[in-house]
Amino acid sequence: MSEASMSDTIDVQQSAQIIAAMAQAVTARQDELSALDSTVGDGDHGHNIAKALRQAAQQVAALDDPTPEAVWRTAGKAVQNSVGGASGLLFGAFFTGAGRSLKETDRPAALDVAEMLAAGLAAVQKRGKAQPGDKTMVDALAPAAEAAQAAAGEGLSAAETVRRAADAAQIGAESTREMTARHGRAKFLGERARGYQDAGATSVAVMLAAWADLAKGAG
Amino acid sequence: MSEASMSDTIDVQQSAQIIAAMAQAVTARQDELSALDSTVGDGDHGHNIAKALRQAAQQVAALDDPTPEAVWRTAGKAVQNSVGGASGLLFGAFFTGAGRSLKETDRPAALDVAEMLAAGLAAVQKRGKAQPGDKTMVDALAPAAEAAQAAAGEGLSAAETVRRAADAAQIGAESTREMTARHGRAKFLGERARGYQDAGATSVAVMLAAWADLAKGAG
Amino acid sequence: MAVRTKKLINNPQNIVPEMLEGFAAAYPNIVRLTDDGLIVRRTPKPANKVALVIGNGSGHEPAMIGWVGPGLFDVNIPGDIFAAPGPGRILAGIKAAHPAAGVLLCVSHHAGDLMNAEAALEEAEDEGLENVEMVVLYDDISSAPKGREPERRGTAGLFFTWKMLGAFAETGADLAACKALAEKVRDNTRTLSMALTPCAHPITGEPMFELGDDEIEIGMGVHGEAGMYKGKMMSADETVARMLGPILEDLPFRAGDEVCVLLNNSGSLTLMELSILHRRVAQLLGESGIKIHRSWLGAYATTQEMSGFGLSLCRVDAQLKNLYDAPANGAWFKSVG
Amino acid sequence: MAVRTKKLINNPQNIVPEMLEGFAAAYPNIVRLTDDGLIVRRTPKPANKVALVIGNGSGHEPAMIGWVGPGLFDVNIPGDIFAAPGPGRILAGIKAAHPAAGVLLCVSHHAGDLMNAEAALEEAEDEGLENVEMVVLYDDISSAPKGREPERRGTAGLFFTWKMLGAFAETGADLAACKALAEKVRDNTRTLSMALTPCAHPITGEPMFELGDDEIEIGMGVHGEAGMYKGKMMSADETVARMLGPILEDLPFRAGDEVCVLLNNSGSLTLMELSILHRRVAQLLGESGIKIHRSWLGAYATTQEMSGFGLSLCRVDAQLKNLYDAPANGAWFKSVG
Ligand SMILES: Nc1ncnc2c1ncn2[C@@H]1O[C@H](COP(=O)(O)OP(=O)(O)O)[C@@H](O)[C@H]1O
Ligand SMILES: Nc1ncnc2c1ncn2[C@@H]1O[C@H](COP(=O)(O)OP(=O)(O)O)[C@@H](O)[C@H]1O
Ligand SMILES: [Mg+2]
Ligand SMILES: [Mg+2]
Ligand SMILES: [Mg+2]
Ligand SMILES: [Mg+2]
Repeated sequence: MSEASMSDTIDVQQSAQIIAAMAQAVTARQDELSALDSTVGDGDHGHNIAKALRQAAQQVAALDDPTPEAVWRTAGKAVQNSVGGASGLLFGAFFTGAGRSLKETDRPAALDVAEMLAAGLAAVQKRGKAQPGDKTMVDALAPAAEAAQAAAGEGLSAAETVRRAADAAQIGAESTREMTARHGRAKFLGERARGYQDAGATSVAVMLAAWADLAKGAG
Repeated sequence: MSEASMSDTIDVQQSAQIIAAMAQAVTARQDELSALDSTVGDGDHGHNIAKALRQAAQQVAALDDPTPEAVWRTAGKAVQNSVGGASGLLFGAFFTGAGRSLKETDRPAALDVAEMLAAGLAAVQKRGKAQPGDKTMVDALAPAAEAAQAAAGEGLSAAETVRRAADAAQIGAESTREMTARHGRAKFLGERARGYQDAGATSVAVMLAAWADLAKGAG
Repeated sequence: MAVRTKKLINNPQNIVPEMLEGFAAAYPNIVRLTDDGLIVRRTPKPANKVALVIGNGSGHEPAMIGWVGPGLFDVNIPGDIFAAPGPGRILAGIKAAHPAAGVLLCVSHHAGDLMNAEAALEEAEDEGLENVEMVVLYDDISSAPKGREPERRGTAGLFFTWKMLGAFAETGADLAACKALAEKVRDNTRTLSMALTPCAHPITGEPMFELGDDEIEIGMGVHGEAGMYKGKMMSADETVARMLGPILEDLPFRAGDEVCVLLNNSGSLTLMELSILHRRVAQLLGESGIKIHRSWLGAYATTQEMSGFGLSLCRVDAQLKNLYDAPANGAWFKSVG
Repeated sequence: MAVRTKKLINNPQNIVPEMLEGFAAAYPNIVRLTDDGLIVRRTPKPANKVALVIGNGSGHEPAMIGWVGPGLFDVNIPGDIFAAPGPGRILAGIKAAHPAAGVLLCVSHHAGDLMNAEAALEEAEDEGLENVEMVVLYDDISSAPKGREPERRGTAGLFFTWKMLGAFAETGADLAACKALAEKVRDNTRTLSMALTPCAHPITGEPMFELGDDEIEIGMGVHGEAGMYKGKMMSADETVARMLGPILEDLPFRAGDEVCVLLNNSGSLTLMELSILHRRVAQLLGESGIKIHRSWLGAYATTQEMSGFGLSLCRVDAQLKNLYDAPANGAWFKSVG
């Protein structure tokens, strides 16, 4: 891993590595993620997200002459079209949104991280209309974006910023256990969904943790 | 029950009573008969035969101005058309055949019994082509007819003749356990049918036992 | 073991009459339920054409109540669950079809169906009914060896005779020709079936046979009658390979032949699975140089909710292809040109 | 609990492509499978008629691959199992239908289907594609209360829109008229569904939801989404009464109305049970003074081998009756005049 990369900007090589690491992490926890989805949803989330991210990692690896923006946007398209469904569209929107924010490349990497999460979150909410508290991936993404913003503002490194975001996502994902759902298949369960952690939010936490582990190793 | 009837001839009232008693007996053992049919057949024999005989008893009861022959033939038609299937046709043929043998009415009742069983058996074999040893109702009916012939020949009473026939049928039914099937659904099982007692043969034994019990009470 | 013991019925004793009533109420433009429980065409066939009649145990729907209509059968005589109708009812069915240019009684070869049909024909003769013929249909290669075809039982492959004979009778062919056509289709048809899970008998609620969680059975009859092979679950492709080989050998089907293919869902198999199976069938037939004229995938004759399928092939010539493609309009079997 | 964990597949990852290949090989006279995995009509509709396009998660066969053909859809975009196709694939489907007199994209209302369709339409606009409209379809009264109909999800009752809109587009009606017709059918349709047993997800092999041995659930979605009532098993007649009441109240359907009835088998229910259920539906509608134009009983949109059914009513006028009775020739949905 290039040491330089993580310290200044989100570059091409690093972007591809992040996506590959995310793919590996969700694949390793695929069955657990599906199991989370099985009580309140249709039990396929782990399968969906693992397949989508593997597809994304592949297509990213196949790009020739890419920019960081192109890497993340390619991942977004791959996720959207490989599995489809609500989660394919929304996780795809997250990557695409995050990629768009990389147009401006003269920022320190920590600010890039914060911007990527904010833009990704905005894209997810634009499509999915979910608010924090609705028991969706937004409950992991929104606190992650907020934590990243704060960390970058405090002048922390990119690696530290991602770590803070990942930790916030983990707490956010766990908080969904106490919520009832207002989106996705779980919404029809009403109160019966309480007690189960949201699968999509958990995936977000797994993905950001993989990024943080990678950044730590690199930074 | 009329005491006179059993001692001389198979009359109308008694014929109807025999059929009603048979219906009651198979209905009481319906589930057991279905269970016998379930390993080697489709598990419905108890239901079939109980429904058929109840139908027969009803239609016989509704006859006005019947002869003994008409009673048994009516029962045969009822059995054939109420449940159908292989067993409906064959048990129906038995009753119809038995009824036909009652055309000649100047015999002692014991001879009537022997003739009825012989004629019923012949009708079953004409339609079903089964031989003794083929693991069917014939394995109860054939020894029953033989025993009745012998008993009547020895000059035993009608009641004793039916009892001998019933006992032979019971032994015959049990002997099917060691056979492989050459007819009905069980034939496709080959050797796998061994160890299970044939449902139709068991019904024959149950029906003749009911007749014997009735005859004993009356005679 | 996955047996569905729950059934959406009322009194188990009333299954058949209630089913017939509900069915006839759904398709009054196609069928009529007579007072004696027969399903007949709403618009009878003209009297100069041969009428097709069939009786069968119920519980195999869409067969045969759903196969009455233009291009198909004229009269169906539904029996009790899995029990052929008795001779009196068959005779009533034959009479309901009369007067047409004769009646062809189709019999799916099972002991009960055949014995009751024979008894009915004797009664018809006693009553002086003329122009009534019977044809016995069979297709299941697992139920008797090659050379003893007439001992075989009738299973899903009768589909081809139903369809082609139905179209042929509409052309005005006479009784002898109709019977010959039915035999021609039968003699060119071969079927092998398999099951993954049993079904429950709708009256007793008990499973009709037993299969382990990782077991399948090949060569099943349509009432769970035992087959020729009980073994471990295989992939779709392996299952097809295992079943197609014996079918091809039996007729035999040869390179250059043209066939119609049927993959019949015996109850709760999915069209997804049938399609995946058909993929392999088409590949293997292609490799054998056998051309597919048409394939149909669906539930045409079921054994309640048993999961499994029958694979049937029918060798066709120009005549049979034409008849196969002709329109049909039963409540549950429709063909559009 | 009766979940069939055995499925006749090969590699679970290849279910959809293998299914499409096997399906297309079975019905080459009706459909064609494109290189990018779309099911399109073998003979395209003339360019002066509106093309109908629909995407959906797979696993619901015969929907929607079996609904492509004359009188029905022009293009189906099959997604992964239970997952709507992504925007890129939907856009490809829209383009495959072009150029016709416009494209109407039908969306069964589920979060995934709607979000992906919206994204696809934005991409279509970005690319300057013209004459592309979308109509969102829903029918399930259990998923949102009266007054909030647009929040309801799409279930088996979409059958009516598929059939009638398909016939309408063949008449040469323009895009706006087609969209209005789809909305008219939708706004006159109401559905309630129930399940007896779950199904297994074909990829994970796990049951999609849980139900006790003596339990049923009313108001299920088409992927096992929770319903409004979970309770003890009831007789067929009681089940119908419990479901029909809320449906009639919702529209409301009134004495003097004429309706089409659909009893959709969600997988492994039998036609025997559907017929018994229909008997009671017909009785109760008769008592309410509501006339049945036509009833269809069958598996038109499934959730794998889930056992249960959907009861759908569509209020019809002369126009809708005509469209309903028009011929159609999809691989798995055929209507003969
Ligand atoms: N409208 C929405 N906004 C945000 N996230 C959503 C929304 N709908 C669903 N999700 C997320 O998607 C996850 C389910 O994903 P998955 O199981 O892969 O898709 P599907 O529901 O199509 O089977 C949920 O756990 C939730 O986090
Ligand atoms: N050809 C035959 N000859 C004599 N008895 C037969 C024949 N075929 C079947 N049976 C009898 O019928 C019985 C099965 O009856 P049942 O279960 O009521 O009919 P089905 O086999 O139609 O379900 C068998 O146990 C056997 O005794
Ligand atoms: Mg899911
Ligand atoms: Mg039986
Ligand atoms: Mg039976
Ligand atoms: Mg899903």
